[in-house]
Amino acid sequence: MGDMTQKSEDINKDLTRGVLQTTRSWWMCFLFFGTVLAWGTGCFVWQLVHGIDVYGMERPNYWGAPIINFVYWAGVALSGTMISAILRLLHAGWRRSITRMTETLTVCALLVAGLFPIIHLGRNWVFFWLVPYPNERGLWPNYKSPLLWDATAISVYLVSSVLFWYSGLIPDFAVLRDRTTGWRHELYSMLALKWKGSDREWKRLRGVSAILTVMIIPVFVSLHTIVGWDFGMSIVPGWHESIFAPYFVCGALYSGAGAVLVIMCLVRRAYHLEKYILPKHFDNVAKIVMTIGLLWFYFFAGDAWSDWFTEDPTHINWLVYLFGGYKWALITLAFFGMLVPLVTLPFKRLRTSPWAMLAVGVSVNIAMFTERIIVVVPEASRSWLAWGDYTPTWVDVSITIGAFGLFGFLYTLLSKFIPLVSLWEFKEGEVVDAVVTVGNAQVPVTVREEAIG
Amino acid sequence: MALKARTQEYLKQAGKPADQSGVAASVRTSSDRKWGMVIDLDRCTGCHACEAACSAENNIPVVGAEQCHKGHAHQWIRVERYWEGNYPNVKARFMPILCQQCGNAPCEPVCPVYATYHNPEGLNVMVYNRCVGTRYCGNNCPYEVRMFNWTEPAWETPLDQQLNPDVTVRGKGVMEKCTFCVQRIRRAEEQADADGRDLEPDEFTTACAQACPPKAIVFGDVNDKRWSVNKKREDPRRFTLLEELGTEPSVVYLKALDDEA
Amino acid sequence: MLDTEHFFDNPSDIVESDEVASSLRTIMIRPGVRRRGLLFFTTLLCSVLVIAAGVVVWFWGYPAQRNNPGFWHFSLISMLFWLSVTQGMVAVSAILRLAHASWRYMLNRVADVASLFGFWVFAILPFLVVARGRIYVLGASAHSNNVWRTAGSMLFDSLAIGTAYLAGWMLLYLTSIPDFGALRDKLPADSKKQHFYRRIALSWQGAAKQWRTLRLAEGVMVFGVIVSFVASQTVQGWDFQLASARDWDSSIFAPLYTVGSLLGGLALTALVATATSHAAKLPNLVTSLHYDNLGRFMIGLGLVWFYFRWCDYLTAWYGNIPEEWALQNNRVTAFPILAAVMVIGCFVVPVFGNMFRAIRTSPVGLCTISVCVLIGLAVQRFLDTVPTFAPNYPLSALIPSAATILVFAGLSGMFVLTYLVAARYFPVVSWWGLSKRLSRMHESTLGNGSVDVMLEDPPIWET
Amino acid sequence: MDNGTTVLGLFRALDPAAKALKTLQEEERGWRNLLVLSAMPFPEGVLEADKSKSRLTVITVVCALLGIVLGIGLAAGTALLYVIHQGGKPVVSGPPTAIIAYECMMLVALTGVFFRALYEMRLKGWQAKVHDPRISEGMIGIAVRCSTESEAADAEKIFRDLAAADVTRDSGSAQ
Repeated sequence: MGDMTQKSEDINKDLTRGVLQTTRSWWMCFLFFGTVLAWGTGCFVWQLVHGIDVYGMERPNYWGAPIINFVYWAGVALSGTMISAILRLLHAGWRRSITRMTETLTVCALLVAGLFPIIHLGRNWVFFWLVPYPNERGLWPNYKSPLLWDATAISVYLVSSVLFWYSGLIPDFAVLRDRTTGWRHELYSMLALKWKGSDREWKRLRGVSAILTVMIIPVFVSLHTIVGWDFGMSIVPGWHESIFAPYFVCGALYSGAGAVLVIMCLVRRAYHLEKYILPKHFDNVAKIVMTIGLLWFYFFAGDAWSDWFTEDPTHINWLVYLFGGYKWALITLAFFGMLVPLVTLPFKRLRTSPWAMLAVGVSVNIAMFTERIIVVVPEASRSWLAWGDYTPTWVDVSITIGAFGLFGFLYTLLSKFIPLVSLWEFKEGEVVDAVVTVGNAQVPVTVREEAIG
Repeated sequence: MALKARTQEYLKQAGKPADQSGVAASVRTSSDRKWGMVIDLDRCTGCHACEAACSAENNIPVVGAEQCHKGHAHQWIRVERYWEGNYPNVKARFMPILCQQCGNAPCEPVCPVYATYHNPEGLNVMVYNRCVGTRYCGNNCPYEVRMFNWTEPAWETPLDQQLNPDVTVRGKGVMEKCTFCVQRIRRAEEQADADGRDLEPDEFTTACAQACPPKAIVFGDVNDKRWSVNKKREDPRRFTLLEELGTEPSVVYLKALDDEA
Repeated sequence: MLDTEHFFDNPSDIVESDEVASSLRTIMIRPGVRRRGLLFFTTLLCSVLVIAAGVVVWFWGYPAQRNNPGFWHFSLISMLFWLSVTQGMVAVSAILRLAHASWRYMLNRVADVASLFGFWVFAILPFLVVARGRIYVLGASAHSNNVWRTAGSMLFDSLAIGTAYLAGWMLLYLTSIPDFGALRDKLPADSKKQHFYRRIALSWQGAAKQWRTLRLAEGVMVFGVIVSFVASQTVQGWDFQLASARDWDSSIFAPLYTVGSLLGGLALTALVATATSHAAKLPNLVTSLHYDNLGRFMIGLGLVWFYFRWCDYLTAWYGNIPEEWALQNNRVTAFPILAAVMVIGCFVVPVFGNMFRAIRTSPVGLCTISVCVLIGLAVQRFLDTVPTFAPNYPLSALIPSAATILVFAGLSGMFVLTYLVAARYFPVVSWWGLSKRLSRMHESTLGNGSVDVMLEDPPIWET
Repeated sequence: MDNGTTVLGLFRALDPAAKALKTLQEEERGWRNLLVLSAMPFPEGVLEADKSKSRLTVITVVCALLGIVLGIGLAAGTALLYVIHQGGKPVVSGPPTAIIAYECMMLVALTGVFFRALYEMRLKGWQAKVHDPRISEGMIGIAVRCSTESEAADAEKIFRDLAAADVTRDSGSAQ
């Protein structure tokens, strides 16, 4: 069976190389994202000073770029938990090498998403009134409002995804603690909470990650249902649909899976993890993207089709506007969100090539961003008694770019402190999987994981 | 802590019977009054006098052409103009639309900080300094009568003398809407309390009703039959705006009669 | 680390092992129609029920109940309920195939046979669909478009339901060709049965090329079944949604009905699998592992069903638009007991009942949960149509009468009859599926513990 | 404080380590609570030395109920503290309270289970002091606490003849 220690020796060396050596290209990437972030914050301060009218919003549609970004980033934040939680529940062995990088994607995207409810407020400096702290005036936030459900859901999901991420990180911090000296050693030994790797610790870790897996799935589904109910609860004709909650969850999973493809390809190229992220992983994630894409299209068509078929006078206005004024948004959505994935994903050769999957991931995310525009803007601009329009201004665009900058900044920063492929899960994979020659074929063999919980 | 005491008192009386004569008007918790309005579209000539009066009375900022083009105009009451028929015999219809003070308002439960609520007198009250500016109430109002302060309102020097002291001047990032001139209601009630009498019918009216040349807008207490507004509400031409949404508006419109009908 | 030698090293004695062989034996020796015994009694009861229902409908219902919409409404609802549950079973077995569930082999054949119920549906549904316009004439007058828009949906309806059943039949036939081949070889040379099986086994010799094409065909058919199932349930959902009330088109009905029938299919699969393992006297056909996994699947589906139902209710509650809230209120306050039965049956029992391992893994526990789920789903069908018309229908027309209950019993008899007849021709467990499973997984010791090691089979359509 | 000596045997491969653990467990010498150290988790029962019961599921249920109470307090309680009437909805309305109760249930349950697991993971006494950086490199360590010298010698002999890569002895007293 070969020497186990030799194999885990070079696993440790490969996977902690990203943490211990900072290359020049890392600095370039870090500073680039830093400048983009600075530009975005500058625009936010300009909006603070000048007031909300720097955005393109107007009377009937009061929500614009900040809400669109909030829904998009909360969608991307769903990917990590989906990959690590759902695939662990389905005992998919191949998830081991990509769980850590997708969970970090979740945490960073969630921090970005958490900022937008503050950016979107008219008076941003009193955002803390949404927090239920006891105050002298005896005033509490109004828990009948979907925006308050949003604030609770975001904080619950942030706490649970950080716990889920950190519980997987403790053993890796222990390995880093043993391999580093100086201030890194102090940092990691503090983070590793005196982890020894004894079998009691492993059993408790498996117990807690089992329970977290089972409980985090309803949390991330409820996060995006409540984001969907922000729109579903209003009586604006296009938004008042009962399908908005599952439709938003599917849209989030779709853009999340696309973001996973992008991150897998970039991280694999940046940290030379060719031995750890195999074409097989791209193949499986691409299949998930295709299934969820079809499911999302089912919900999207169901929603639009039911408005069109019943020819309900109030609902028909926003559809006419969608096919008229917002025709270009619909065309980009159709091209990037439906055509590109459905053309490239069925072919195995394309599915296993990382750069093709990067292209598909980017196109899916472009489509889902436009889909959020289609969901937020046309309905509100065709309200009952007043019609309006929404043209994004330069502040809208720079806030969006600033958000990508902040995400990139956080991700590069975090990848300097944590190994992007979880060491112990990969080693566990080595123990459990093997290849056996049956007849004259090499067939992979795996241990059937006992059921969770 | 005075505010704390008043709120306790406010809470204590939640269950008290209607007779509130001793308590100062603004602290009254339950009141038998319900303010309503009737707008007779047959009389309305679309002269926009009500908009001018409302802006003057309620310190509504004049935002200028460039902001109006961006759709950021401020009009607590707007006269909508609809065209009927085609060219040779075309007819213009005018309809002043203001906050309907809905009994079952869709804009109230969605505000996350209780900045808008329904007071016992049937008014949809907007608490300006509590508003955080999420603008969900603006989205959810089917009549689109809620106006948002996109920028800091500015009055050049001579104009700021004209501001009405009874009404707060809203800052940037706060939602505002027609309040049925609540400052006039309070002033009339306090005057009546000071004189030790009850409010007489038609003692006061809102700025728009006062300024309307053909007296198309009539405002009054719907529960007190002596007010003239109740006589007009029984008119067979009555209808309410967007009735199928179930918002129970307290503004009643009277249909315009065509000449040949 | 893993001792991975002995895979496939004794295929012959796997095939001879008792479970596999016994499933074939019941077909081969096919006992004559014995007068006594449980099987004979159920066949008799079901055929009596079916005939009685037929007599009631044709000779009393058609002439006498022509203008009583309640009677026809009820028969249509019970037909739609059985239709959605049988299609749900086929879809559940297709999903298990797609997800390579290691415990699926026992249940696949049992669930696929449900698609044969389609023969009864093709016989009865056209009459009810045509009469639909007249059944809901009262409904139509109140709202400008009645429940089943005669123009649009009827075409989509029959098309979608038909393809769903066709896909089910094809998958069933494809996966049972190797079984027919085995039966053809095992039966005495030229007996009548042997001719029959030789003809339908289509020259199957088990050649490698044949296995590969079968795998590819099975993969394609699995997709076909799932897609056509979703289409069929969506169209049934849209029937209710597109025109149930003038202004309220709750767009959640399509996914709600898809998940509802999956849940029903799962429950019925559990019931039928237990019944077959008792009837065929194969105690280890359905082990506690199957019940455990079925229970977990049911928890998931129960949660999703409640999630969709909650979305529908919450959107109507928060919107507070009179038209929509009247419909929801009508559903919940006008029929409080039925609404409670529906929610308890479809959500509380499957989700909280299955959470306890003791209940989940015991056949009795899972079967009671499945019965509650089926009752909940039947009530949901009723609750989604009746309140829409309660205002302009005399409530007496919508309360089930003795005749309508007989019609429902007749339909259930048809379902049981399909299984009794099919069991004489299709082996209860797919012979080749079972031997495939036994050869791909075995116990092996690792360190001090023992784990079972299994070959990772590639995606289903990869030859 | 018990001043026994800890004998730590490091193995490169899994099978000798498993054999050593089995022999140690079967010998009813005075060894107290063995310890298996590894850089990766093994499937159920492969290298099992710890028999303590885990109460994670009980804690999850208790915290979930606490969370529901917190949620109801947050949504319904705060509304009752300062009663403000809003259009069409009762002051304490069902569905929003249910949603907030669900969210708080998840929050308190998840955090409760995480900290309970950290609490249950801690190693007390001599087990906390056993540490060898080579374990992180993939070696499997089996540590045993012997009170007398002869037990320590026997343990060393067992490790030696199972081709342990290294056997270290640490006689520090456990605090």
